[in-house]
Amino acid sequence: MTGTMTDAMTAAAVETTLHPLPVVVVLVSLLAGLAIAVLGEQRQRLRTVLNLSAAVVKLALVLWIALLVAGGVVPEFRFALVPGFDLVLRADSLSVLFASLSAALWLVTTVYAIAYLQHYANRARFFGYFSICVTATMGIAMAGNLLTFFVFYELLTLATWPLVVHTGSRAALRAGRTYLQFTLGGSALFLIGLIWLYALAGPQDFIAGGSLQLLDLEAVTSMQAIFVLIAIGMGVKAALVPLHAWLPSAMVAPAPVSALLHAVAVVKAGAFGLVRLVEDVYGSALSGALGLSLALAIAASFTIVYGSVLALLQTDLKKRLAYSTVSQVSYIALGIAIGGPLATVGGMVHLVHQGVMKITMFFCAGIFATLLGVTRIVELDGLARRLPWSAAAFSVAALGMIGLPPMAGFVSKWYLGSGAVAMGQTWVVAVLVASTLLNAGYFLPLIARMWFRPAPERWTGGAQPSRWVVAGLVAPALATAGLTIAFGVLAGSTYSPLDWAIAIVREYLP
Amino acid sequence: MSIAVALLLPLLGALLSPFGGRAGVWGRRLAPIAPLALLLPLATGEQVRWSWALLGLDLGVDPWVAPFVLLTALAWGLAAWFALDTVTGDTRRFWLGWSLSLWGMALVLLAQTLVAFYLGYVVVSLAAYMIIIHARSDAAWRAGRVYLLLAFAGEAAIVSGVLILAGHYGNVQLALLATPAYAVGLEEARWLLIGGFAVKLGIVPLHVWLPLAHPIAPVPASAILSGVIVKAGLLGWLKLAPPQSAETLAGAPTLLALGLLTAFTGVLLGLTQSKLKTVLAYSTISQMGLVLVGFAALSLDPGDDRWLAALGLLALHHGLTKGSLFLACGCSPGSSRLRMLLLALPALSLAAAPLATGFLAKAWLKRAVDAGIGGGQLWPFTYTLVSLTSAATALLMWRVWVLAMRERDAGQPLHPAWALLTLAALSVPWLWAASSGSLIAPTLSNVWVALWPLLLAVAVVLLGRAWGRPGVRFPEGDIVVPLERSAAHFGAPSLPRAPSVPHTAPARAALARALAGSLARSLAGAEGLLRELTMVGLLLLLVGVLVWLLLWLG
Amino acid sequence: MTTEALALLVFAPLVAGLVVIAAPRRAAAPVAVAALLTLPFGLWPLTLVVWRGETVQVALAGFAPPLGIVWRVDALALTMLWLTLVVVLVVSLHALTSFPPASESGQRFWPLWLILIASVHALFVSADLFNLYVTLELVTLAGVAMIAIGGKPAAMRAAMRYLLLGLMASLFYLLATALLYGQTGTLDLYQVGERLDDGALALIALALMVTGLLVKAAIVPLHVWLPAAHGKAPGPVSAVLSALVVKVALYILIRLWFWSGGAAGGDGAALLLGLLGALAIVHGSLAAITQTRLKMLVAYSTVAQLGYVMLLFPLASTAAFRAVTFHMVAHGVAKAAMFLAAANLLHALGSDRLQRLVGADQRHGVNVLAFALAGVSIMGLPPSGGFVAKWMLLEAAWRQQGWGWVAVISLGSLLAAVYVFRVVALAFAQPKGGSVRASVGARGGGRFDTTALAALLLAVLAILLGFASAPLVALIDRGLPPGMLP
Amino acid sequence: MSSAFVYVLAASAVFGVGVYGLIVADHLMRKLLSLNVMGSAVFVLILTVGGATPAGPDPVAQALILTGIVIAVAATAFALALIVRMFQETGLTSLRGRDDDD
Repeated sequence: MTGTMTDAMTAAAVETTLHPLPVVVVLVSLLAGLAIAVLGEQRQRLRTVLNLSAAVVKLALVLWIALLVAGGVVPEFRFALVPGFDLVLRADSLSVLFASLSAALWLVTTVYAIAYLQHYANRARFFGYFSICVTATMGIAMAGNLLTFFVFYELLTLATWPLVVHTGSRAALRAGRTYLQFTLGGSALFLIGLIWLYALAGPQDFIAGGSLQLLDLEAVTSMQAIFVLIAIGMGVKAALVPLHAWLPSAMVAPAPVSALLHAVAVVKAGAFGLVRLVEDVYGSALSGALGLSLALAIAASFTIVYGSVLALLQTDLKKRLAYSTVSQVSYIALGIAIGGPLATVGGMVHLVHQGVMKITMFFCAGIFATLLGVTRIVELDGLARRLPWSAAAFSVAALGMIGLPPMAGFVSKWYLGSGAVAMGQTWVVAVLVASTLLNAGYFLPLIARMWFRPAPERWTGGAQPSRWVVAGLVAPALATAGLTIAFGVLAGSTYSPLDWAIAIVREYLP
Repeated sequence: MSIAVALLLPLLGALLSPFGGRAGVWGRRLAPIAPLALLLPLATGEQVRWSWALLGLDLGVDPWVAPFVLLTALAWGLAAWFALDTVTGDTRRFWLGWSLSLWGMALVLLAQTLVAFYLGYVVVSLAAYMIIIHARSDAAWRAGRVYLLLAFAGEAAIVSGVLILAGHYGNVQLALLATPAYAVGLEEARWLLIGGFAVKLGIVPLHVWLPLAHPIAPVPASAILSGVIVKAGLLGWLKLAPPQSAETLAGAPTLLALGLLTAFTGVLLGLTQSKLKTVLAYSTISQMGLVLVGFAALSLDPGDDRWLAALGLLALHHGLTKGSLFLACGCSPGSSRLRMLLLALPALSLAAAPLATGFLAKAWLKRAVDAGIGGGQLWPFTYTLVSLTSAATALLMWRVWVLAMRERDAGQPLHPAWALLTLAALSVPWLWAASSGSLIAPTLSNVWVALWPLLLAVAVVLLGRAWGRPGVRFPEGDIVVPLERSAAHFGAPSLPRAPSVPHTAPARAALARALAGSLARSLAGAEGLLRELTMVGLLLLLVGVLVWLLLWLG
Repeated sequence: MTTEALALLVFAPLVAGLVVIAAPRRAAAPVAVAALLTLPFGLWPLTLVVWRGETVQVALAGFAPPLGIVWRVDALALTMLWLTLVVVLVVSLHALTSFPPASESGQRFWPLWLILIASVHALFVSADLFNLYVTLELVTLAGVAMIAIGGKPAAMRAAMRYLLLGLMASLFYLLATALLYGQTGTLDLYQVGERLDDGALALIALALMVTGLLVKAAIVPLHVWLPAAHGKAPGPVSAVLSALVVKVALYILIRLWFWSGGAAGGDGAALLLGLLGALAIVHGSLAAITQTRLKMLVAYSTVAQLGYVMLLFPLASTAAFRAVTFHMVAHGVAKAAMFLAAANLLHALGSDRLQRLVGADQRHGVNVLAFALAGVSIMGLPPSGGFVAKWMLLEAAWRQQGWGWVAVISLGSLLAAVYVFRVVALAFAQPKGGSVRASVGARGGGRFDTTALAALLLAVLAILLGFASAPLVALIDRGLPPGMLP
Repeated sequence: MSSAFVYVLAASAVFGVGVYGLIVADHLMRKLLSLNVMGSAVFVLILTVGGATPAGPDPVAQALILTGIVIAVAATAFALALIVRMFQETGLTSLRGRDDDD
């Protein structure tokens, strides 16, 4: 430990201000979750009100923060968690990107979940952990250093597990076990990496451009090893192959959970962590110099292709969607790993885009299963005749996943691909194209089945819920599908996710 | 404003069509009007820059695109009228696909930035699927499947090219791509794009989807598919891989050879067909070969704007003429003399008979090739070969005539749209040439040059009558059939198949399933292994040991 | 003031315990509660003094050592006293319901309970080897009696085994004390260290003393008495045995090693102690994983968790000391919560066989939640006290390049996750024939009474320790062992 | 060979006997007696190491032994009570066998 690295605490370009907002925004859903858990199963109406108002309040708070950040203020709150190591909650522009995604999607998912779980047992528990899950996500978004990130990252692991095993079935418990094996194993390595990093360089806050500097060649292997350890911790949640196997089995969870897992919470937290690791801890320059970016890019590329191939082989709708997530989330890591302004924008903006697209698909998968009993792909035939709006939402999201304009996914792919070319890594284009083809291969048949194949005589299962329940299920899907289009069509306008991502990258790569 | 209207009308039509009741009716009624709205931006010359939209859409009609706009407005509008009266079945989805295709085509026409073009191209490619599978028959499913596979193969190349362009220049102004400064280091992008768009044009050997898809669609849909939508590929070449960006394109002679190959192959394969619409589809392939010849000629001499205009003229002529011929298929062309005339004139025009619009287009093409020969970049006999394509086309048109004469259902009305489109095919290219200053006055020499191939064709026909036609029969889609069979062995992606799959013998199907199954199983096995705790433990251990080693060594 | 405070801590529960034996049943509850409620008033003045960085020292009845008895409270002792206070108060809340003072069982429980508290207090304030022996013996006897209190055969056997081994260990300790006294002529913890040479006799004494204490602290492989003793005892007793009583022996061991010159035993011995700790972590965790009974599982978890404390000996830095002391507190709170929750589940389900837990979450959600929250701390996952302890310990180990220790610590948390989640997963599981959908009239959450409240309180406290570690660490820092490396 | 050494040797021997008995004996009474034997050995040792100071007998050692005996008696009494109680409950006087029940 020769102190080979020092933190490059240069004066930040933006003004950091002590502010309670980052804590408040984290606490809102925590308190809501605790209140819901304490209220018990019977207080359904109060629970609904609490759920929804907390979600709305949180969204409003995040927007407030976004306005502050857009005005050049970085609200921050810190206190000593472990002696010498601070818990830092700080809302920089990258935080806002992720936080606004979580807050917005939490709102729609809450609406959906209330409708979806109408007849499930243990709803108080479900919504309690659901809220804590979002608390953790918000904490991850606001985390101002790796330790804080780790704390909320683990909280997320813990809060998600009850959601995964919610039904208590044998399959659910098995999935929960797999989930824990991976996440806890990964977090053990993460923790070791963290300790090592702090031992080597002292406590480090996230700084645009990275807080670490390489002063000594002796530290190269250490720094590489630390990166690998932490990246494995992140990669488990981000479902980087071969650390992804928990994700498809976690599909047994109720649909809102899958939606949340895949779009906002767990998987996205891992990807967001990779972004922080590369951009804010190591900095893309140092990551590149240490050869870490290339390694990450290769891992992400492999994941993209592998996930897509496996998705193609699935016959179960949710499984196919799960493997698609494996593939799609790695776009984020890929963008970060390529580096350069364009690809970084692509990676960051995909954080949002993948979220709205994938949540739409899971909403729809849940609707198909609940209303018609459809869970397998062959059962999708003619489904659009019964559920045209859901089928339309699903189709829009699927086309976006393929990366076709004018959907959101195209914008991501555009920036990733052109960014890679601009950085002289044209091979990435081949990966993207392969992924596009595979995505088309496993999504287009679904669309074709839904819209053009004849419907069966009668549907196998399904309930006849009230009109309000159906509206509660379909409206969120339509809303996010609308976002999928809007984020693509209006990508060039101010305050679009793309615009925000570009603003972030300006901070990172002036 | 005019551009907004031109884009919003088809979009509105597309959005309304899927609904039942009054909304759907209104959506359909928009269909014949919407294409005409494209004439507005042509007339006003408006340019817009919507930077808020997507990654920045710049839209407007470039002067050289004008014939394409004209073609789209006329052919699509009249075909829509025809379709309103004839298309039955699942009309909601048909009209959705129809209007969406038009919207995409409009974007392709108006696009002045990379993203705008790509958006339009993707939309038109996907929406066309909806009108191809309209019949929902086994053949339609198969055609749709093959179409999608090839469309996405092309898409792969195109998106690669587009991303490479974007990597160098961002969402570039397309006009800038046609200036030499932008060509540096983009050879691979150029070839990817040329290859990708060649799928849409049906250049051999990427043509296989075309004889399946164009004939299976309803008559008016075939008309726009063959008449207009294939031109999106040409626009792709000219807008995204413009020859003007380089002195000369290194591979231009090869392209020209490929064009000629396509022209002759299309005819030869078409002659073996026994369905009228299929023959016409092969004719399209053949004609697109000529387009490629024109493109290659332009590549040899990119500085000369006349060759660009010639391509526009060729497209305008072919689009209107082929549209008219396809509409004829829905009007029993053999049932009256008037109808025979309405069929014969465009057919002759397509074979570049003197004084027809095809003569004008072919004359320009020959001039362009001649220029290449004069520059020493082409063998002199290419000129003769280009002339010979007229003979080949004439033969194919004879086949069309023979098949058309079998259709004598007098109960089928003569739709006015057909008549109008035929008139347009015969006159509009002349008018356009006159207004744009690219008239070629008929002289003795150029008439002779146009005439001898026709006479040759007549001679061949007479000889064929005497000796009998060779009884060769190629299946529709020719080489796609063996390809499909071999694909089945590898468990091709499960695009929606028709309920019964007649192509593969049971044993082969079983083998294919077994192969696909074993792949799936082994991957699933790997997945299971990865999920096991022991495996996770081993992985973690491995990492741990590695870290330890690093520590020890570091 | 401090003299009275110290006296209050020891004598209030002692006297109350005697009064409960003698007085009418009705008086039991008020007397016990009153005695317990005075304890904070005893602890507070001491805290004020120690917080200033001073040490409280009182010679009983004015006699000076070695003949007189001296009580001394430094930061380490105060930390343990605070742990005792918190655990004892909350567990007493549980006991007020589970052992109503006026009932037959309460009449047996409360005197022993109060005497046990007094003994523990006395032990932590003692500053000489012999006094430690006496108080340790008292703690053991009270503990054994409380294990046997339920009268079930298994509990009796466990108590018997504990008693025999405990007495043997005490005699080892006493023998060592005699040897040390013979060599140094003093019994004072601090003076012994100064006067000790590293002769053979001293080392023998040290070895005897350490071995005896290892038995009392149930360090693998000398742990055999613990699982049954803790597993079969009544809930509140298990809680306090795991949270405090085993810590008592470790407390003495740490004192001996770092204040009384035990470290002279050399690096090899320290390494051995550390290895035993590592063995305890691994073996205890694996054993916990294979248990079929909830309380036995929790008991084996204690065996594992005690192993972390042993890592202090090879690491021997102030960072490690800080971490280990914090760990003792965090584990004490969390394990008490776990045992209370387990006891509540056992009470509610009629058995603590793990299979009986299936679906328990629907009826006994609060207890399952308490167990899970405590589990978070036991696993060392953030945010919890256990995490802060693990973090500091890992950091300390890393700084000394103790990669092996790092590996063991990490492995320990992973194994802990296996047994904790095994329990929670069973509780979340769907009972056979049950339905995912809500049955009519099904109530979530379950009974919420003081027993559940006590478990939950401690569990929440275990979590909150993760956020409020700073004051505790500041307190620990005021009493670092003399001459220890940073 | 000083007399102190003899005492130490004797104490050690007696202590060893006690330990042996504790470990080997089956009957709980024997185990308890073994513990008492061990205790006696320790007292002898304390007497040895603190017995003879120049200023006469060491009061501290006396105090220690006295207290030790008190504790030993109390512990023995308690253990006896427990053994009796255990015999009443289970009919057993040894710890052999598994201790599992519901």
